[in-house]
Amino acid sequence: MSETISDTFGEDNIETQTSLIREYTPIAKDGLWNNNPILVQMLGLCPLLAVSNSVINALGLGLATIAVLILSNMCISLIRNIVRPEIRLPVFVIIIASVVTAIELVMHAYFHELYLILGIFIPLIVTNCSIIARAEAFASRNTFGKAAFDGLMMGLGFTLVLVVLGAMRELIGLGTLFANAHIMFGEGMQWLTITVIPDYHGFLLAILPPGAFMGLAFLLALKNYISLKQKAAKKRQKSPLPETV
Amino acid sequence: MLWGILALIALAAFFGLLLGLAAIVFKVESSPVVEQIDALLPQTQCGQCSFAGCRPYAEAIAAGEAPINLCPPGGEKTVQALADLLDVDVLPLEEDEVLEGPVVAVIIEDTCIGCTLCIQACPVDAIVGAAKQMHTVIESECTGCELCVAPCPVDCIEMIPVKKTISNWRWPEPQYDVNNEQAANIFTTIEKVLAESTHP
Amino acid sequence: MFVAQSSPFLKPALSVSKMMLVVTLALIPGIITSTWVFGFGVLVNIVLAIIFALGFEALMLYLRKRPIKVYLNDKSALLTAVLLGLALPPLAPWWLTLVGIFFAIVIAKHLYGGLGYNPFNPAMAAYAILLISFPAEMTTLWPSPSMLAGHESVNFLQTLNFQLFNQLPPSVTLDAISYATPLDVVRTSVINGLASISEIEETGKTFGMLGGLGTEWVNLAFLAGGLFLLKKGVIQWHIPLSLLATLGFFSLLFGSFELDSNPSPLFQLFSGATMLGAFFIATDPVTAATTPKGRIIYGAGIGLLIYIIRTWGGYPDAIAFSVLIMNMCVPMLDYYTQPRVYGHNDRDQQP
Amino acid sequence: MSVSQQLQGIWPFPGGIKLDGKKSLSCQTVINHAELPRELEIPLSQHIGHPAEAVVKVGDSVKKGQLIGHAKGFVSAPVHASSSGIVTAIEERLVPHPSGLPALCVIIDTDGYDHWYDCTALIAKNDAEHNGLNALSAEQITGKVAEAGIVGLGGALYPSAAKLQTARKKDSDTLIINAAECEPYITCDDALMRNRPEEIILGILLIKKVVGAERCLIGIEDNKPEAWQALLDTIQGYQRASHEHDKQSIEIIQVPTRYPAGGEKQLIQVLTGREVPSQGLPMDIGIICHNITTAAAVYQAVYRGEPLVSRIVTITGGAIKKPQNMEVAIGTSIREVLDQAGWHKERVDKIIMGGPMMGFALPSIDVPVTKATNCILVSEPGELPTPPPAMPCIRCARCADSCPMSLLPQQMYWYAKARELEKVQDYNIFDCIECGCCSYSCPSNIPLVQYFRYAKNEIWDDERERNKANLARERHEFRQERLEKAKKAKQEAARLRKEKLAKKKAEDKKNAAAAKDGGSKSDNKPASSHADLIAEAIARSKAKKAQQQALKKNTENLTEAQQKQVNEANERRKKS
Amino acid sequence: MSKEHRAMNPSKPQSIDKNTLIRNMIISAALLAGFGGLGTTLVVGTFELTKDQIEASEEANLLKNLNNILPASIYNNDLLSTHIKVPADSLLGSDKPVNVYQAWMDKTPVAVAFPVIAPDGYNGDIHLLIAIKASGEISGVRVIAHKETPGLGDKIDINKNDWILSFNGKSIANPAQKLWRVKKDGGVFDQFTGATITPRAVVKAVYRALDYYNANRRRLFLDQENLNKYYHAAMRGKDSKE
Amino acid sequence: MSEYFLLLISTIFVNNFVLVKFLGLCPFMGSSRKLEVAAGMALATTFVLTLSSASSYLANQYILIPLDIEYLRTITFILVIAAVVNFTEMVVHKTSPMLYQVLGMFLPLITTNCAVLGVALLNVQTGYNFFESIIFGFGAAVGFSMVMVLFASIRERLASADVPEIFQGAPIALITAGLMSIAFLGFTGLDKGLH
Ligand SMILES: Cc1cc2nc3c(=O)[nH]c(=O)nc-3n(C[C@H](O)[C@H](O)[C@H](O)COP(=O)(O)O)c2cc1C
Ligand SMILES: Cc1cc2nc3c(=O)[nH]c(=O)nc-3n(C[C@H](O)[C@H](O)[C@H](O)COP(=O)(O)O)c2cc1C
Ligand SMILES: Cc1cc2nc3c(=O)[nH]c(=O)nc-3n(C[C@H](O)[C@H](O)[C@H](O)COP(=O)(O)O)c2cc1C
Ligand SMILES: Cc1cc2nc3c(=O)[nH]c(=O)nc-3n(C[C@H](O)[C@H](O)[C@H](O)CO)c2cc1C
Ligand code: SF4
Ligand code: SF4
Ligand code: SF4
Ligand code: SF4
Ligand code: FES
Repeated sequence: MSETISDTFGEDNIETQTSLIREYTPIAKDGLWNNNPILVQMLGLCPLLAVSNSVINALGLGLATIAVLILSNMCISLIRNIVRPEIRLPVFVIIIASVVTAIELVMHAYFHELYLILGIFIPLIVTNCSIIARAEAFASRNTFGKAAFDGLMMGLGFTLVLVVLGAMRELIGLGTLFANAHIMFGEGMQWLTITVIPDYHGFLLAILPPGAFMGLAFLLALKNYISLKQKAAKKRQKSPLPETV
Repeated sequence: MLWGILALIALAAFFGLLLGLAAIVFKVESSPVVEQIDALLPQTQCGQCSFAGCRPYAEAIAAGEAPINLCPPGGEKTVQALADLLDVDVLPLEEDEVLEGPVVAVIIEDTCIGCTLCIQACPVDAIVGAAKQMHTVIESECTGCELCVAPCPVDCIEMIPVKKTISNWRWPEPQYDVNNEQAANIFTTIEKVLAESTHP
Repeated sequence: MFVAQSSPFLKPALSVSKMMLVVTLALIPGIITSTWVFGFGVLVNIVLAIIFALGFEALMLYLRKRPIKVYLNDKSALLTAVLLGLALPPLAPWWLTLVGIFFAIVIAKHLYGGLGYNPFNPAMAAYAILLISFPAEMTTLWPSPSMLAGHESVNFLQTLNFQLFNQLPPSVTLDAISYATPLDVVRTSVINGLASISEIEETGKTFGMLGGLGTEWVNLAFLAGGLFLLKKGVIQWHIPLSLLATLGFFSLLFGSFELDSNPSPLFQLFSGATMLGAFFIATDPVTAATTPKGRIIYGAGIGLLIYIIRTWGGYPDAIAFSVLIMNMCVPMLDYYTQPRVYGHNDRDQQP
Repeated sequence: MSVSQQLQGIWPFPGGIKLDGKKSLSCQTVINHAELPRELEIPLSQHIGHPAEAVVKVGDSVKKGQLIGHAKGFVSAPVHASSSGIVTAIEERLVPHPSGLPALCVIIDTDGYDHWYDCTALIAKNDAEHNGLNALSAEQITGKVAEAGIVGLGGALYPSAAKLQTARKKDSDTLIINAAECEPYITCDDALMRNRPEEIILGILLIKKVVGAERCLIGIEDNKPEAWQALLDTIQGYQRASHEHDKQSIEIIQVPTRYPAGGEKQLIQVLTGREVPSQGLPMDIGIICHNITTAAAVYQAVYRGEPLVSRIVTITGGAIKKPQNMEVAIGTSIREVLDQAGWHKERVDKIIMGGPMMGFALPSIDVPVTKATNCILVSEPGELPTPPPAMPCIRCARCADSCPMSLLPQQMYWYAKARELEKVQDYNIFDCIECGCCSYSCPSNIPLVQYFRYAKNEIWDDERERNKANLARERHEFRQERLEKAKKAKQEAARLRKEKLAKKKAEDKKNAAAAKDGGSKSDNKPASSHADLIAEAIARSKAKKAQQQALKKNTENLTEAQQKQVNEANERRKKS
Repeated sequence: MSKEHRAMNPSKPQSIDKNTLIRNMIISAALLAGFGGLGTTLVVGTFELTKDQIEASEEANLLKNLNNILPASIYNNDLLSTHIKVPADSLLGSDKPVNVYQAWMDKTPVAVAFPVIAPDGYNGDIHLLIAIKASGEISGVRVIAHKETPGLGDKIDINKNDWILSFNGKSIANPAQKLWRVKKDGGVFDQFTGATITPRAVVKAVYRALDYYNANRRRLFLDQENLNKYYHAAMRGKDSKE
Repeated sequence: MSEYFLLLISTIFVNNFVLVKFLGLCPFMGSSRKLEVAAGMALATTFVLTLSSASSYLANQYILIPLDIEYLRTITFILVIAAVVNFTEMVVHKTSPMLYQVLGMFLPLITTNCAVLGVALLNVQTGYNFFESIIFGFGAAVGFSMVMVLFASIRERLASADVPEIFQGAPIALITAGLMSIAFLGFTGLDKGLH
C-alpha cells in the first residue's frame, strides 16, 4: 500500500498552483476518506476505543494526535535521507516519543483535567500504530511540506472518526453532547454541553467497552455502505459507455 | 537535567551499537514468499497480469508492487489463495469477464502450413512438429494461454473447451439452498427429464 | 440441463422447524410454573418478546433479501424470544424486552448471517447486554413468589398496566411486591459477609425445599421439560449432565470446607435459571460445542463458571455470562476434541 | 468346516442409522428371467479403471459370452456380449451415470438365439466334492476370473482379479463375505442366497483358495433369516460331505441391522474388531472382502466357464406393479426391464439406480443395465420426497453422531462450502465412504454427501492442475534455457556466416522483415487474404529454414504417449 | 501493512567481516545517540518551560477538589501546604499513612480533610475524601474513586446524583448512632433502587471517619513534628507497658 | 502468594488488556484473521510483554528515579523496549532458528504495540514492585494471548458465515470483540470476591 502512495506523489515538484492542488488533494482525500487511518487502515484503535466515550475526550486526544502527527512527520521527513534502514524504526520511535512527551508536558501544564482523564493514553500516542505507519509509509519518502500536510490530514481523519464515535457513544449512552466542555475550553464554556434527550434513561452499553467495539463496527459498516453505493454508482455510469482502451 | 540528556544519549548509543551489530549478524534471505506465491499462480505464463510470466508477477506481489488480483487465468480461487497466504483482504478480480472452463488449443491439421510460428509463441513447448511438418498440440501440456493463436498466419489454431466426459465429470457444488431463488426449480428439472423420457 | 441430485434420497422426519417447535413445547411446563410462581408478567414478557422477535426477524430478512416465510417458519426466533422472555424479570417494562430482542435478533443473530452462523447465544447475549446496561431494572423487578407470606397479588391487567405504562394500582407499591431473588440474597449477604447461610436460613424467606424459595418449582418444571427433550433425542445428554455435575460437584467440594458461606449443591441446582440453562440454553446447537468430548468440556466449563461467578463474582446468577464465555471457546473446543476417525491412530489425530 | 452362528464377538461400529428396510416389497423366493431385448447396449467401461477397448467392429456377428472389449491394463476388466447377434454400432450412448453424459458402447442387434460362445469350464461342479478344487491352481482361478470380466458386484466395481492377486501377494488370513445388503429396498443378494446357496459357497471356496485365507466370515444382517438359513444348511452339507483333512472354516455371522453395516470397513470392524487403516486397504490388515454376488460370479466362471453377462436386479419401488428380482442380460435397456416388471408410468416420481442411500437418480430410462445395476428403484410421489431446500447448518452435530467413520461432516461442509480445500482434507474427507448417513440425519436438509463429492472432486482437480502447473513451469524454464542456448548458438552462427557468406546479406534482411511482420500480426485480419498469407508464410518459412536448424527441435524429449500423439498427427496428415 | 513490511524486509546479506561490523555499529550508535540526544533535549526543554505551570496546575486541581468540601471562605491558611501524615488506622480503611489537610482561620483550627476507604463496596473499595469541621460536623464528602456497577451503585458519584450531599451537616451524634444507616436498615440515609450495598458501605465509612475524628480530634491539628513526638511517646508507652 | 494469584486473575480476566483496557488492539484486529498467525503473535507478545515489563521496571528504578528524570519515562521505556525486542530477535535467531521461524516475523511488530508500552507505564503508575511487575506483564500477556487466539478461532469460523455485505470483515470482527467484551464483564468483581 505504501508503495502505491509514494508512487502517486513522486518527488518532482513543479511549483505551479494546479500541480500543487493536484498533489495535495489526493493527500487530503487519502487522510480523510480513502486511506483513513481508522476506517481503512484499522490502526490506532486503542486510543480510539478508549477515549471515545465522550466528545470532549475524543476531541482532546484527537487534537493531541494531530499535533504529534504533524510534528513527527515533519521531523522524519527532514531526516529521511540520513537514517540507515536498520535503525530506522528506533529513530522514528525516539522522535515520536520526544514529540509526544513534549505535548504531554504541555497538556499537563495547561489542560490539567483533560490530562488526568486521558491519562495513560497520552503517552501511548507513541505507540499509536497510525503514527509510526505514517512515518514509515509517507514521511520517510516525501518532502517536508507534503509530510506535514499528510500529518494534518491523517490526524484530521483520525480525529474526525474519534469525535464522531465519541458523539455517538455519548449521545446514546448519556443523551448529552459536549459534556464537561469546561475541561477543554475552560470554565466559561460549560454552556456548550447540550442535553439532547432530556430525562434519558441512559444506555450504559454505549459507554462501556463493548459499546466502543460495536460503535466502531457500525461506523465501519456505514463506510462500507457508502463505498459500495459509490462503486455501484460508478459502475452504472460506466456501463453504458463503450469500452475504450 | 543535563544528566537526563546524557543518560538517554548513553542508552541510545548502547542501543545503536546493538542494532549495528544486529544489522550485520542478521541475514534476511531472499524471501521464500516468492516461491510460495509462485506456487499458487497457475503457471499459464500468459502475461495477462502485465508481467513477463508468472514468476515475475510473484516477485512483484512479494515486493508489494502489485495487487493480488491481476491473474485472470487463476480466477477467484487464486486471489483467495493469495489473500490467505499473505493475510490480506480478498480483492475482486480486475477482469470483468469470467473464463468459462478450461480450454486447450487445437491445430486444424488441414490448414496448418508448418510455419513453426506457434511453436515459438508457446511458452511451455506444448506444440510439436518440425518446420513444414504438420504441427500438433499436446493436449496434456497446453495451458490454454492462447498465445499461439495470434501468431498463426493461417488462423488454424482454435481454442476449444476441454471435452466433458464421464471421466473428467465432476460433482457440481450443490445449489439447492433456501437462499438460492432458483432452488425450488432445480430438481423439478430432473423430474421433468424423467417424465420426458418416460413418455417419449 | 440435467442436474444431478446426490444420494441419499431418504430423509428423516425431523426438520429444524420441528426441532425448534419441540423445544418450545418442552418449555411449556416451565412457563406455566413460572407464571404460577412469579405472576402474569412472565406471560406478558414472552408474548411481547415473540411479537418483537418475529418483527425484527422479518425486517432483517427483508433487508438481507432472504426468503422471509421460510426463515420465519424455522421458529428459531420464536424460541429465542421465549427464552429471553423467561429470563427477563417478570415485571420488565416493554421497552426492556424490545431492546433485548433487538440485540438478540439483529446484532447477535442477523449481523452474523442469521440462523446457524451466530457464535454467541442470541438470547444470552441480549440478556447480558441488558444486565450491564440496565442493572437496576434487571435486578429489582422480580415479584415475590406467590407462596411467600404477605404477598400482594397483582392481577393480569394490573401487571400489563405496569409493564406497558409503568402504572401500579394506588394501593400497591413496587417495594411491596418485589423481592430479592434467593441467589441475590446469597450473593449480597454471604459474599459481603453480612450473614451466614444458617442466618439466612432462619429468616425462612430464601430457601425452599430444594433450592431457592419459589425458583425450585420452576427449575423442576424445566428439568421435566429437559428430560422430555432428551427422550425425544433433540438434545444429547453430554452438556446438561456435565454442567449440572460440575456445578454440583464444586458446590459440594467447597461447601464441605466452608459450610456457612456456601449454599448447598441442591440450592445451586434448583435456584435461578440453572435447569433452564442446562437443558435449553447451554444446549443451543448453534452456539455449543459439537463433538462428544467437546460437549462435555463445554458443559463442565459452564458449570464451573456458574459456580465461580455465583460464588466470587459480581453477578448473582451467571448462566448468561458463563454461556457466552464458553461460546467463545467453542471453535477451539471443536478443533481440539475431534473424535478419532476410523482407521487413524491416536497419534495422527491432529487435524 | 466348523459352523457356528456366533463364535465371534460383535464389535459395533459408531454412528450409523436405523432404516426402514422396505425389503418385503421385492422379497420373493423366485428370480424371474427378463426377456432378451432386441438391442443390447453394452458400455465398454463398467468398472473402475481403464475402459476396455473394443475388439469387434461394426458388422461383426458375436455370440453370447464372446469377448467384445478387452481389458487395458492391470486395473481393468473385459466386456462380453450378453447375447448373440450383430454389432451395429460402436458409439457414444447415454449410460447410467449421475452426470448424464454419454460413453462409448457396443450396440448389438440380438438374433434371439442366445447362442453361447464356446466357453470352457475349469472343473465340473461335482468335482468340487472330490479333488477338483485341489487340482486347480490359484493362477488358473484368477486367470479365469479376469477373463470372465468379474468386477466387485457389491458396488465398488473394482476388477476382482486384480483384487485377488493383490490379496494373494499380501498373505491375507481372513476372507470376509459381505452378505449384509444393508440398503433399504434392495433384495438381489437375499434372493441369490436363497436360491443359489451352493454356487455362493463354491465361489467362496474358490476365492478362499486363491487368497490363501485361513478362515472365512460371512456377515449377514439379522433381517434375512431365510437367506441365513439357506447358507447355513449348505455349509453344513458341505461340511458333512468333505473329508476331515479338507475341513474348511466358514462361519456365517448375523450382524445387527443398522445401515451401513454392509460397508466394507464397517463389516470388517463388526466381524473382526480390526480397522482398515486410513487410505489403506483391507489387505493391509490381512483381510479381503467380497460380495456374495461376486462369489457366485466366480463360481460361474470357474465351474461353467461363463463370463459375467447377466446379473440379478431388484426392481422395486412404489410405482412398480410387482416388485421382484430379475436376472437381466447386461446391456438391456432399463425401459424394457421396467416394462416387463410392469410399472405405473403416471405415478413415477424418481427412478434411481441402486438403493435410496447410495444410488443415483437416472438421467433417462433409455440406459442399459450394467454390471453395477443391483437395483432399479422407481418411487411414487411421497415415497422418496425431494427435501425442501437446504437451510443453514445449525451445528446440531447429528451428522457427526451418525457418521460411521467418526468424521465431522459439518466441519467438512463448512470448509467445502468456503472452498477451503486444505481444511477439508485436514478433517479427513478422504475417509468419507459417502454412505449418506450424515445427509440423512441433517435436520437442515443439507446435501452433505454432495458437498463431499464436490470437494473431493475439486481436490483432485486442484491436484491435477497443480501438477500441470508444475509441469508448465518446468517446461517454461526449460524453454527459456533452450532459447537462451539457441540464441547464443545463432549469434555464433550468424557471426560465422557473416564472415564467410557476405553475399547472403540480402536474404538476411528479408528474414528480419518477415520476423517483424509475424510478430505484429493483428488477430482480426480479414479472412479473404488467407491465400496470400499462406503463400507469404510459406515463403517466410523457407527463408527461415536456416534459423530453424539453430532452433533445436523441441520434439526430442517427449514421452511415449506424446510421441505417439505426434506420430498419429503426422499419419493423419499423410492420409489427407 | 505488516505483511508488506515483512515481505520488504531490508536485507543486508554481506559476509560478516570485522571492520564493517565495527564501523556499522559505530555509525548506528552515533546516529541513534544523536537522535536520542536531540529528542531528549526537546523534552527537557519543554519540561523546563512547563515545570512551574505543571506544579501550579496540580495544586490548583487539588485545591479545587478540597474546596468542594471545604468552602474557601471558612479558612485562610495555605491549605495545601498545611498537611500532616497520620499513621494507618483501620477506621480509615487504609493500611498506609494518610494525609490530613488542616484548615485554619488565623490561629483557630477550623476543619480537617482526609481520605477514607470504604472496603465493602459491591465491587471493591470506594475511596472517599471527607472534610470535618472542628465542631465534628461534616463539611462535605466526595467519592474519588470506585468500581461500583455503573447505573446502580455509581449514584454515589456527585456527577450522577446529589446523594452524597446528604452527609453535609451531619455529625456523630446527629443523627443518633442507630440511625446512621440506610433507610432500608432503619436509618435516615436513602438507598438507591436496587442497590443497597453501596450506600450502606459509604454510610458506614463516613461514620467510621467521624468516629476516627472524634477519637483523634486533638492530634489531627498538631503539626507533623509534634505529631511524630506524640506517636513516639505512645509507642514507647506501649513498649514499656509490655 | 495469594496476592500474586489475585493479581494474575485480575489482569487476565477482570481487567483484560484487550477487551477491558483497550490496549494492543491493532494486532488484535490485524493479526487475527488466521489462527496460526494469531497464535504466533500471541506467543511473541507473551514473551516481550513479560520481558519489557521487567526491564522497564529496572530502567525506572535504577535510571529514572535516581536521576530524577521521571518525565523522560516514555522515551526511555520505548527505547528499552525496542532494544529488548531487537536483542531478543538476535538471540533467538542465533540460538534457535526453529523458534525464530515462529516468532521472528512478529517481534518487530510488537515494538509498536500499545500493550507493551502500556504495561510499562501502568506498572509505574500503580507502583508495583519488581515481582509484581513481572506478574502483571505476564498476566497481561496471557490475557492478550488468550483473547487473541479465541478471537482468531471465532473469526476463522466467521469466514464462512453468511454475514451481510457491509458487515463483512472488520465490522463483524468488531461486533464479535464487543460480544467477547460483554462476556468478559461476567468476571467483574472476581478480584474482590476472591479476596
Ligand atoms: C426460574 C428462574 C429463577 C430465577 N431466579 C433468579 C434469582 O434468584 N436471582 C437472579 O438474579 N436472577 C434470577 N433469575 C434470572 C436468572 O437468574 C437469570 O438471570 C435469567 O434467568 C437468565 O439469565 P441468566 O441465564 O444469566 O441467568 C431467575 C430466572 C428464572 C427463569
Ligand atoms: C456405505 C456402503 C454400504 C455398502 N453396502 C454394501 C452391502 O450392503 N453389500 C455389499 O455387498 N457391499 C456393500 N458395500 C460395498 C462394500 O464396501 C465393498 O465394496 C464390497 O463388499 C466389496 O466386495 P466386492 O468387491 O465383491 O464388491 C457398501 C459400501 C459402502 C460404502
Ligand atoms: C450486576 C449487578 C450489579 C450490582 N451492582 C451493585 C452495586 O454496585 N451496588 C449495590 O449496592 N448493589 C448492586 N447490585 C444489587 C445487589 O445485587 C442487591 O440487589 C442490592 O444491593 C441489595 O438490594 P436490596 O437490599 O435493596 O434488595 C448489583 C446487582 C447486580 C445483579
Ligand atoms: C435445543 C435448543 C436450544 C436452543 N437454545 C437457544 C438459546 O439458548 N438461545 C437462543 O437464542 N436460541 C436458542 N435456540 C434456538 C436457535 O438455535 C437459536 O436461535 C440460534 O442460535 C439462532 O441462530 C435453541 C434451539 C435448540 C434446538
Ligand atoms: S496472468 Fe497469471 S497465468 Fe498469466 S502470466 Fe500472469 S500469473 Fe501467469
Ligand atoms: S499450445 Fe497455445 S494455448 Fe496451449 S500452451 Fe501453447 S501457446 Fe498456450
Ligand atoms: S457420507 Fe461420509 S461423512 Fe457422511 S456419514 Fe457417511 S462417512 Fe460420514
Ligand atoms: S446435521 Fe446438518 S445441521 Fe446438523 S450439524 Fe450436521 S450439517 Fe449441520
Ligand atoms: S493503537 Fe494500540 S496497538 Fe495500535
